[in-house]
Amino acid sequence: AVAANFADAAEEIAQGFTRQTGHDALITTGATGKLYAQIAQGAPFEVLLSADATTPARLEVEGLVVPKSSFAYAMGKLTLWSADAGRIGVDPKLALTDPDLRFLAIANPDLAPYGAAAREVLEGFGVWDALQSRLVMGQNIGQTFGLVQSGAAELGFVARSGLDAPDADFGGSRWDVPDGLFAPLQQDAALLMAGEDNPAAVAFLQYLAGADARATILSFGYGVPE
Amino acid sequence: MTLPDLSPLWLTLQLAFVTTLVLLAIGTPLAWWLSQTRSRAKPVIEAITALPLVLPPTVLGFYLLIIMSPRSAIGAFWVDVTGSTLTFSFTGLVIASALYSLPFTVQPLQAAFESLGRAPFELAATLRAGPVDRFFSIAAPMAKRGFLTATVLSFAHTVGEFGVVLMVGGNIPGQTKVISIAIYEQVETINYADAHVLSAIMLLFAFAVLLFVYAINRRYPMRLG
Amino acid sequence: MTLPDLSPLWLTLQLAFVTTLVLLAIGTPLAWWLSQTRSRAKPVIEAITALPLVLPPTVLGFYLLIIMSPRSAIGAFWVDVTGSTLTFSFTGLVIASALYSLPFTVQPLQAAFESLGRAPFELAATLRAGPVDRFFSIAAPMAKRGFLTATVLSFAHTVGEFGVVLMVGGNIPGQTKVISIAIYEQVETINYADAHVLSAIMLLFAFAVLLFVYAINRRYPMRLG
Amino acid sequence: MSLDLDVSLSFAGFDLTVKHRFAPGQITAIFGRSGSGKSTLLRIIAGLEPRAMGRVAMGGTVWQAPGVHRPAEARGVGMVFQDARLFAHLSVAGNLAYAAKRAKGLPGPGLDTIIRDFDLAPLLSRRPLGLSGGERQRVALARALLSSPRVLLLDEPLAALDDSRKAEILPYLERLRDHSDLPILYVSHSMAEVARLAADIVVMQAGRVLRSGSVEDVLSDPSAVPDLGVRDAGAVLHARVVAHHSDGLSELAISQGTLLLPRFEAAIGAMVRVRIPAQDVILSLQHPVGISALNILPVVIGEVFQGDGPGVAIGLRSGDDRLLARVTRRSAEALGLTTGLACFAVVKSVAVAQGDVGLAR
Amino acid sequence: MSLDLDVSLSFAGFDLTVKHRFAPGQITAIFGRSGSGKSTLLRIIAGLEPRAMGRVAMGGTVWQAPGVHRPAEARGVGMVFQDARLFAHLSVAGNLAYAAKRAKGLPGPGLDTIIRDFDLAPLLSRRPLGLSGGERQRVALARALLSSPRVLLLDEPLAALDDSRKAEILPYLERLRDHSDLPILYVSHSMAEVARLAADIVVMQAGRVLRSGSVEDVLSDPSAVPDLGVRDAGAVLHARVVAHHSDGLSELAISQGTLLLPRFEAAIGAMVRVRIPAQDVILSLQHPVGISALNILPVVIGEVFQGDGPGVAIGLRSGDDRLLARVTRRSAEALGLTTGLACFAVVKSVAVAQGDVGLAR
Ligand SMILES: Nc1ncnc2c1ncn2[C@@H]1O[C@H](COP(=O)(O)OP(=O)(O)OP(=O)(O)O)[C@@H](O)[C@H]1O
Ligand SMILES: Nc1ncnc2c1ncn2[C@@H]1O[C@H](COP(=O)(O)OP(=O)(O)OP(=O)(O)O)[C@@H](O)[C@H]1O
Ligand SMILES: [Mg+2]
Ligand SMILES: [Mg+2]
Repeated sequence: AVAANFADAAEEIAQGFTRQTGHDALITTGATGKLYAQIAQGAPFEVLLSADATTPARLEVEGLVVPKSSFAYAMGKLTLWSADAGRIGVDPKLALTDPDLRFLAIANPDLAPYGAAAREVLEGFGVWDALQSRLVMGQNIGQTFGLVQSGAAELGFVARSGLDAPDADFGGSRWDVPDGLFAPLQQDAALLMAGEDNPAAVAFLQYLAGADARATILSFGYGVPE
Repeated sequence: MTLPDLSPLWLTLQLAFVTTLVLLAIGTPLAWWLSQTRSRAKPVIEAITALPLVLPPTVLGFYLLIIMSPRSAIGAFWVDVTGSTLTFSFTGLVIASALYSLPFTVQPLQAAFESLGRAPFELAATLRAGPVDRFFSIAAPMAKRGFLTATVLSFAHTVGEFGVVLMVGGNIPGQTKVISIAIYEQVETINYADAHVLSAIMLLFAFAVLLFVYAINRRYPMRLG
Repeated sequence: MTLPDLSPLWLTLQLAFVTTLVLLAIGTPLAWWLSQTRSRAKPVIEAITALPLVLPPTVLGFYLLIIMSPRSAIGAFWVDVTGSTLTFSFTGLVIASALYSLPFTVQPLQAAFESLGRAPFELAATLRAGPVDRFFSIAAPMAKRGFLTATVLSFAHTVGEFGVVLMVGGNIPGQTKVISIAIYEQVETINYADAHVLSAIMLLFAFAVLLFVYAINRRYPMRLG
Repeated sequence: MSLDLDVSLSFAGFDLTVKHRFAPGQITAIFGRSGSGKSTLLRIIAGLEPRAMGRVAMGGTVWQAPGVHRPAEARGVGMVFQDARLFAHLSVAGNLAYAAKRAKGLPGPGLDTIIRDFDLAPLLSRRPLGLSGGERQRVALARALLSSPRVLLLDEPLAALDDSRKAEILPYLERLRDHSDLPILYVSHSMAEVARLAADIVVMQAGRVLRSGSVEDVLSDPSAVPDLGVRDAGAVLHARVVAHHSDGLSELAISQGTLLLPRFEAAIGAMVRVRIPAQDVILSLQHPVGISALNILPVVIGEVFQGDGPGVAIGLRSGDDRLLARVTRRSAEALGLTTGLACFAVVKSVAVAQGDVGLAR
Repeated sequence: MSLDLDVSLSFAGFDLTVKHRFAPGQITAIFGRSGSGKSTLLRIIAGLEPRAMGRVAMGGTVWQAPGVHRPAEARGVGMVFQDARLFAHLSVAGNLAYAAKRAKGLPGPGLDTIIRDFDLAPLLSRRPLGLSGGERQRVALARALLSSPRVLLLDEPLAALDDSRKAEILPYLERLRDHSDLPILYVSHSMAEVARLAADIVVMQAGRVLRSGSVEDVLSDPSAVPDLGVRDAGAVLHARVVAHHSDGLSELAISQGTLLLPRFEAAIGAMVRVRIPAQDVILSLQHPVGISALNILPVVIGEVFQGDGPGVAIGLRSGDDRLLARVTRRSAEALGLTTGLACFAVVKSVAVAQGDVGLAR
């Protein structure tokens, strides 16, 4: 079970994993909250690649994750993006305070870590309150991307992985938010109880932490933990 | 336990109400035309009116977003005329919901109109009722049951639906955040208690409305003779 | 550009087909009963059959997930009897979809049955047709248009709907990953090209099926006399 | 098997209460003004009025009683509704097959026979929507007969038919009556049809039975004339067929004398019923000569019934037979027509229509 | 304004071609066998058969011509459909108001008048579903009259009514005919209604006009007897009301002699039309005496028409009037009835029913 934002990267990692170990990995994606509900109701998932660190922790408390199996596998990166070429200049703050700005898209901070991060950045700039009436929210970072890509929202905070994935070319203008402006978007992986006795599941987690997978993760626009 | 924020409920009711009205206003003439026409295009149009259903709501919403965004011709035109965008507005929500629920209005109405046969219309015509008059004095009242079905399905579907609305509306609290999105969020953020409360309110409310509608329909039933 | 994986399409068709069959099997007697009964409970039941619509699909799916999970009585019973879980299985999907689309079957059918009036049934009774016989020989063929509407709405809605299915089915490739989820996923993961292709295939296919259905209906129309 | 009825039913503003026994193997005419409850009566018998109270029994079988309500489909009534309902979703052939299929194994006429007798072959593939009024009625009647009924309930089944179509269908009903022991209830506004077909008559008014009895008795009762409507009065004679003449006349023996009537189909020796409309009987004190009327019967005047209008109904005896004549009051006074007077009844052959002669049982 | 028709229409297995002018202010009876195209003809005139070809013109206004098709609602036809269609979703009052509302400002009878004349007050709040067959017809006819029509198309409007109801409604139609210049087309199987009401008659067969002309001409033409059906033949006389006698008889002057008939409503001096059914006329070589028949007219035999059956149709002249008699061939031969013979026609007063006398224009 893979958080939606990581789906493409996970796909490629799974292929690498299969090439290397001969095991097949079946990937299911979904919003982390949904995956939580399903796992809590006994979904037959063996490995969880969450979009946050709290969900695996919570599952561990509830006894659904093999204790001590979770670890950070990727660090999300945030980018302020516009589909218009000239909109974001050297100073991103200008774009954010532009009076012509109608809508700024972020992911819902309550639902998605990327949203919370975007909020942090805006608060850091001191524009959070001023922008309230212009905020539109996607339920997840993928939808947020759609809001910006369609041009319905002129600006939006999206996952860098969406823009930088191999063979992606969305153009426009962008400002890659430096890591220090928001709490790290740590994405944790965990071995679920259903996968406890499956060597392939354990192997997948090992592969995920390995160098090949890390390279793939980097190529998709994520960071990797030190 | 405190009551969750209820403003999405009112917004939902407004949206469902306006959407249903818009749907009846658009769907009724369309259904009427379909029921009467001998045009060869009829099956094509019938098929098209059912199409919005087959796309997943968020995907339909995504395409509508593209069509209605200020960067498209339609969206730009709208901005020129009204000064505000179609996306992320109540108007945009209504358009999107109406498009998505259109089949629920058109299909039952068309079926109801077709079941009337020609006899009452011939009769009305001999009594000097022109086409518009015939529609309002004969077709509409005789197809009452079809209107009931169309209204209930369209209204309920608009209340529950959120994929399209989410995409086109942008989930702006007080403006485009409807109750279905609110409940969805509670579930996603694992606030199950609030989700239960909102769901219960919604179900009870909907049940009360529907019960009222059906009880009235039972009091004043209509049969064909 | 390569064609995206089409297995979700087949799964979707299977699901929609089975769900529609199940719905017709359940919805028809229910609609028939509602159309004939003079019971006081009628408006209550009518209101209840429309209720699944008002909950957002994911939320409905969430509750169904809870009800059907092996940790609930029903889900546990199912595991005992069949050895596999109801959740995250095709059977579970069918149950969930059917529940969600039930109003689209029941409402148009009930309206169609009610529009027939009593006369043909009285006539059939004097010709020795008992209640079951009357249903199959009179009600069903005369309500053909209602069946068409019910089938199209239920089928199309099942094809497009993904909220319930996503929740209950868990999006397992080849097992519960239907095309609506697949497209949804492509959009959410910013694979727009694939989403466009899948959407286009889906729309064309649905259009072809619907066109066929409506053209047949036009060839062999049925009017009440 | 006879059909026994003791029922009541109320609608707002209309109450029906009927107690009657309908005899088997006979046609009972139901006669009465519009809105008098004829159709409602048939619907009660068919089991289509769930709110009807009382008792309905067919032979030994109770169809309805307090606590008992045999559903319509288990009664086996062959009903022709007044509006000649057809199944709109079936062709004519489909409508007929609907009845035939559900009466399979039960006695009754075959599909082919009915189609031939009712001349339905050209209509078989047609949809009911395009049928003319009379065509609908023929199909509805044919279908009712195909359902192998235990009782026939016919609500003005021939009202939309012209005389020649009627003349084709009436013999069929006569044969049915004579070769089965079905009670047949026949609602009609046409006294000619009633007199030709029916043995008994029930006259209804405002939901009650105003008069009932054998057609002979009721129709030849001078005091019944106002109830039946002046035009419709007329006695019914039983006669034996003596000869069919080459000039197109048939000769009949009645209890005293003979009748010459336009030729009809019946074997020599067969008993037939002949209705002599009261208004077509002329009374003459002397035996008239040189007159075109062929039938001149010696009669004795029985009851003289003076109604409201200008007419007088006069009961006549001719041997064992009873006749009814209607003459003006002026004539009755001028000729001194009183009970006991012997005179002659003059009846034109052609005034007795083909439709007025029917096979007696 | 007259209604001119030159139309054709084909269904599978049925072709209709009719060319006729319907006179204003007159009732034209449409007569013909079931399936002969009567209802179809009315539907074409009403504008309800879009596939009909040809020309329909009402006075100067073209309703239909190649390239022209005035829709039904702009024609203003008052139609009573054969199945007496009512709007099921409206009460009886609603049905009447539907017509009245859309004819507001146009000339015509008021709602109250119609409700009174058709005795509809007790039905006003009722739904059509529970109405009896005759009640439906009354409502349908009343509604058609309320629509202020330019032409009335009545398809067996009184078929489900009993004689007394008919007697209430027929005078209404007569008044309408006499006080307006509507063409009225009246489909009926009842020759008594036809003769009473209609000035002209169109006899249809298999979609064609078999015969048409004035009722007097067609009905007194011996050769028309087979077309009309034997029972229905009978001439129509024009007569002047001379006196109403206290014994319930009305006296009429005809061109040669007088007629005594059951009393009817008409002013002294008024012209009336009297139908004398052919089968009710007896011919006598001598003036009969001591006979109950009051009307004995000296006549001269005109045409003698020998049909297929046992009857002979005989045209008679009595002064300027023509009569029609039907006698058996045997009588005709026995009495030597041939053209030119002078003899006496015997007509019973009571044989001429109330329904057979109507006001002439
Ligand atoms: N369902 C009903 N509700 C109320 N009144 C009814 C209902 N059915 C019949 N009636 C009334 O009962 C009376 C008898 O109706 P019924 O149809 O039996 O008359 P009928 O003798 O058949 O008349 P007709 O010769 O006109 O067909 C009528 O006045 C009619 O209006
Ligand atoms: N829509 C149609 N399609 C095919 N045939 C039709 C249609 N309408 C009428 N007909 C046929 O045309 C013929 C004339 O029908 P019409 O209804 O005019 O007869 P009618 O003279 O009114 O008979 P009736 O006295 O029985 O009412 C009938 O044989 C009928 O079956
Ligand atoms: Mg009746
Ligand atoms: Mg007709």
